[in-house]
Amino acid sequence: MQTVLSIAIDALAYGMVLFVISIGLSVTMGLMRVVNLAHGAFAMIGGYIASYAARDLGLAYGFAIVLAVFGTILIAIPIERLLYRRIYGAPELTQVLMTIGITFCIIGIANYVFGPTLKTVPLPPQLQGSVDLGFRAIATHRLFAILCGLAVALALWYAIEKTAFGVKLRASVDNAAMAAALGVRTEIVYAVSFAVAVGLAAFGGVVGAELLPVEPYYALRYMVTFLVVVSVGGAGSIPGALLACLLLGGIDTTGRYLMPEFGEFFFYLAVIAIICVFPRGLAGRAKG
Amino acid sequence: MSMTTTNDLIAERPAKHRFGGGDLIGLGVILALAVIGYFLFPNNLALLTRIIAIALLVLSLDLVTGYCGVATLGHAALFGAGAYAAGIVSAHYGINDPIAMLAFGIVAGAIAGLICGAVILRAHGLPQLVLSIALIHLFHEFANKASSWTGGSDGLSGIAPSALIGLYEFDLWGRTAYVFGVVLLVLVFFILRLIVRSPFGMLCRAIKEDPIRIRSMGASPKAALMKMYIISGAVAGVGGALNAISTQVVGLDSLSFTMSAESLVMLVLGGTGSLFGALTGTIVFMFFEDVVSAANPFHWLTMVGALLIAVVLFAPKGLFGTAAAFVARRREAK
Amino acid sequence: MKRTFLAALAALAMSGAAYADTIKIGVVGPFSGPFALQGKNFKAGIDAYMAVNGSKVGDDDIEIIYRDVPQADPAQSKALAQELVVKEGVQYLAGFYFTPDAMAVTPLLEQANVPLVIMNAATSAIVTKSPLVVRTSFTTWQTSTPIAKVAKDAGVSKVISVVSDYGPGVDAENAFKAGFEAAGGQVVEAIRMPLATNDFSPIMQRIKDSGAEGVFAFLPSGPTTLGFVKAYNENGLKSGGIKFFAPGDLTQESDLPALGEAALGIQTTFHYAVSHDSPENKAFVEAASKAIGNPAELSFPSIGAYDGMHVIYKMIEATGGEQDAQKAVDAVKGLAWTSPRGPVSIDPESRHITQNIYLREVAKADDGTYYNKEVQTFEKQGDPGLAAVK
Amino acid sequence: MQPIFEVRNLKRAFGGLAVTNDVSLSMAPGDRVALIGPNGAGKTTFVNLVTGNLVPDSGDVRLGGETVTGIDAIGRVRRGLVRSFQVTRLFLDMTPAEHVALAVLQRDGRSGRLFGNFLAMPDVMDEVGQLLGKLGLRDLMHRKVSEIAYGQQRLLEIAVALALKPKVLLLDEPAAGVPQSDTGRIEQALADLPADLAVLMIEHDMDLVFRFAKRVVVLAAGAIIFDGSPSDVTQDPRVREAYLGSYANASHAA
Repeated sequence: MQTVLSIAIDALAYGMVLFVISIGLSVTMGLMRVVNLAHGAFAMIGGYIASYAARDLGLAYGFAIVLAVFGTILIAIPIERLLYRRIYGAPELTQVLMTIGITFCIIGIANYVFGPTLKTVPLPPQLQGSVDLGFRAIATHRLFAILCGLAVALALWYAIEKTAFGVKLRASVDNAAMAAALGVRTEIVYAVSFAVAVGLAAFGGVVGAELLPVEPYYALRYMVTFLVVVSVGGAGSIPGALLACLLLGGIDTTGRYLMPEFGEFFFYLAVIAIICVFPRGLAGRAKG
Repeated sequence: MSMTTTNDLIAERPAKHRFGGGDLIGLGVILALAVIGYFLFPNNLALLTRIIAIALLVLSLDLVTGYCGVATLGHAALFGAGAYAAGIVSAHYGINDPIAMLAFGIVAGAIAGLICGAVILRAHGLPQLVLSIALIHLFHEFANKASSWTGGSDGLSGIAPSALIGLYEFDLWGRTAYVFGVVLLVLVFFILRLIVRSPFGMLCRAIKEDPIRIRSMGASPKAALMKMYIISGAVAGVGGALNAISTQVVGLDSLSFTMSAESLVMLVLGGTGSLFGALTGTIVFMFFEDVVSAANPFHWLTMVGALLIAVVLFAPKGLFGTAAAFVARRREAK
Repeated sequence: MKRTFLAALAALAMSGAAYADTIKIGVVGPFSGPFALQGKNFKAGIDAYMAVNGSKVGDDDIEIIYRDVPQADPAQSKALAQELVVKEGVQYLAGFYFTPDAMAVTPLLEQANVPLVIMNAATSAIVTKSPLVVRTSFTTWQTSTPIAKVAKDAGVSKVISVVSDYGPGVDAENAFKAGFEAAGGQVVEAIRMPLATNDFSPIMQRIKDSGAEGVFAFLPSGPTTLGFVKAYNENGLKSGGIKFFAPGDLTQESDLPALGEAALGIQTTFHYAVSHDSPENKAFVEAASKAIGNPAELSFPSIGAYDGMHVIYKMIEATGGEQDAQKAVDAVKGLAWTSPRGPVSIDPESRHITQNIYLREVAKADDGTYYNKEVQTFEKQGDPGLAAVK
Repeated sequence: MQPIFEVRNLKRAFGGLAVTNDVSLSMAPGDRVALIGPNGAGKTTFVNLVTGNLVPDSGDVRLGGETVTGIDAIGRVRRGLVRSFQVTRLFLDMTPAEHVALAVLQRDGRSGRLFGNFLAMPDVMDEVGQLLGKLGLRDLMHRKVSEIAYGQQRLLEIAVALALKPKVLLLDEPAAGVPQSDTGRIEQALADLPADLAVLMIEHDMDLVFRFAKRVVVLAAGAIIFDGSPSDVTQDPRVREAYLGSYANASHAA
């Protein structure tokens, strides 16, 4: 029983970290219909900024997060205007080519500027150490990541379902021409969504840095994981992504506990099984 | 009446359909490039051979992605299956005849194609992409696990192909491997040109556009796609076997996500849905990579990234696709 | 026609040796991509050697030509090696971070008349693939065997082995098991985990459940070691008194700033620590730090490269700049010298480097940085892996 | 005469709502039947049940005396039950010749052939030429479909269906969306359909129905409320009530 609980806690913590990092990708892929393979690169930029701010400048953790989010968005704005705008609505493979190209460039630049070593974001004393749950200990920053995940999920759900912007966004996604005719400035909606997605990536990059340390190859190393999580959840669905992260986190954690030597088999067979049962993802919408 | 009709129709055929014309030009271009390559880079034949092996993989990918519209980031599974099969029969069973190794590679590639097709064709779009990613990881992990057969991450060594048709040893200069590769590429290219123009090729193009319409014509899209996947596997198997024969070591990289993704990048770079596009993309990408990575082994990735971005901005249909469209426009304007 | 063409090419390749006074060395390694750091260390070691010993041997200028293989890719490695030999006319091949890449090159050596000096690739069997291979780095067997004795001496008799599931990981597991069981210990469980593991908590849970008193771990140096070591701390294994043993890949110097406090006290055995206290090493670290730019990036592949260059220089001296691979290799068999890592020699039989293996402990220096502090020396260690493979 | 096509007591409900409710219909070779009904009458569901894209809750579909209820859509096409689409579904990147050739080859079981080009197959080209010639598409046969007019695309739909040599042809609003100037060609094509072919046309345009059909079937609320001659249909009180009264006027106005 203790073991089961313990695995469940690990699964929850891992799943939530995945969620925080991947959810931005779900927004770009599901709502903006861009296969954004550069998502990991933005998460990495966020990580680098936070690491620089907290380690080299000695700024507070919270401040470093804010700086990372806005810094990454600032960097992403010209990229969106110059490059992404050209691929909205383009065939998927063209989007893949463009965003892989962007990722290569960012990796090369990161390697040049920051060097190939691992970078960490020093945690504030409050988040260091472990919390005793009675039956086991868990790292404090993991609890923090769980809370961040829940907060992000709630905030996004609220923004998309309950605000005027969410209405415009959903309208633009369903029918851009119609939304434009109704006076929605779709390019602004897209730009804002993109900024939100990038900001979420950066946020995830910082919060997840304890698990996925920042280094130049980060941008590609974890891309597959993000892509898998988002698609299994059903691109564009917040609850779907959350469910997928928890489910896959659970499968991964359980597999790695029970038979680590077949961990990869476990995970990817599960992915295949889920997609065969839910060909559009767990919360896939009929359209897509 | 009927005879004259037929003759009229054949006379009316547009130029691009004239039998053999395009094929001959295509084969001529490949052979010319092969000869130029041989004399221009006599010291670099291993690179050229590697380009040929990868070109076969990209051609194979074009069959399912370009002609049938299947999105896959796991196509190296077919290539790697061919490479490992050719390598294993040589390293473990002493079957060293290159032609026999090639045959094993083709069969293994086709079987891998059958398996991948059966899984990947169960979904569409993004989930399909993810299925292919899951598959390539399973293949990779399987090869890693079966290390007594595959050598695992240390690579499968001990592959010793004997002289080609008993006459030509595989030498340091890589000339035999290169000529072998060119012959294979020409053969495969010729066969694929026939296939993409055949009734079956036409059926696949139609499926890519509208699988539901094809069903209402009494054809099963799934069966056709499976068939194409097997053909594609055989082609990738040729590439894999060539790779195993010329390198004499097979590594896990030949079954990797990285190689799958790179082959897709090359295909899109050249232009999907055209065999020439696949070839163009492979040659341009690999040469570019070779040149920039030799010029600056530390920071060349940025240059490759810039190339990809530039292609999307200035040649959105891929290098060959955009060039072909440009020529077509010019011709129409005349 | 064919014959003359071949002869002409051969002459072209040879001419580099006979008449020109520039001797080229082709170095293949991961200079970009996920292992760029290791490639950078190759270059730093080579640059450092040439900075200290000059870029001339006798009258001959030495030129290094780098080629990049970002991830294990034998086909690319072979193509590049062939290009280096045939087109660039290199007399020596060196570098090679990954085993399959080195394996792919060995069939070329004899025909090309080129020795291969391996500066990293750590699978024992490579040296058996060609008599022209010399290795100046280490093998996983070599660095993982002594830690077994360390564990036993520390009073631990039940150990769980946890390794990444790939060639070197399996080597480490076998090496440790052989050593530990020979010393009278018991490996209660051997876990192999996928290379692409991000979250190690479930593994830590397994370690706890196994009832072992210590854990032996092997992961390739880089991002995953960070997660592993942190998980070891955060899941209460460290505080629970489960001792941590590993070969030095886990605590390579360039990862230590990131590992930080979490790594304190971890014991590893390895062939080289940047902190090694000797005049040779001081000179090396100074030169290599300058070459790499950021001293914090310095790590073990640099020493393999540095000593590899030493071997190549000796080979060039012995052959007088002529291209004669066998003579060159013969000249360094039994060669002994004092490397920055300590006294080393090339075993004439296996052509692998015999060296001291050090037990080190991660410690905090006065200036707040972390380093591997050498606490014990196992002298003149050969490669037990070769015997085990045979 | 033995019916070539029969539907017996076909039923299908969606969430308790009977969209096709106990429909029976029988057609003999050479029949020209028009199926009409107001929007929401269940025509689309009926077509999908007949073609095999939907599975009925109960009832049978029979083709040439054989029950095909358990056979999928592809199998039914191969047995001679062919449909055209209301909105053209053609392959925009391909030529009319390729469309028809594909259908011909598919019918003959040759569409899986890996070698040879249909352009070099005289028998295929003969048939392609004749079919396209009959429909006035000969001159366009090597143009891309995306470059030809909509009316011509509708004709091509009919050509593709005919190339499959059906026994029963379901035409789903063959003239929908075609400009007035082109409807003549389509009507001509319909009049020229093979005499032994059983044709079921789903149509809104009553003019076309009256000119084409020898028999009219009216579907309303999932059930057949009329099955008889065109001259009687306007007189039938149930039809008038359910449908025709308001609709005929609208149709004429358009």
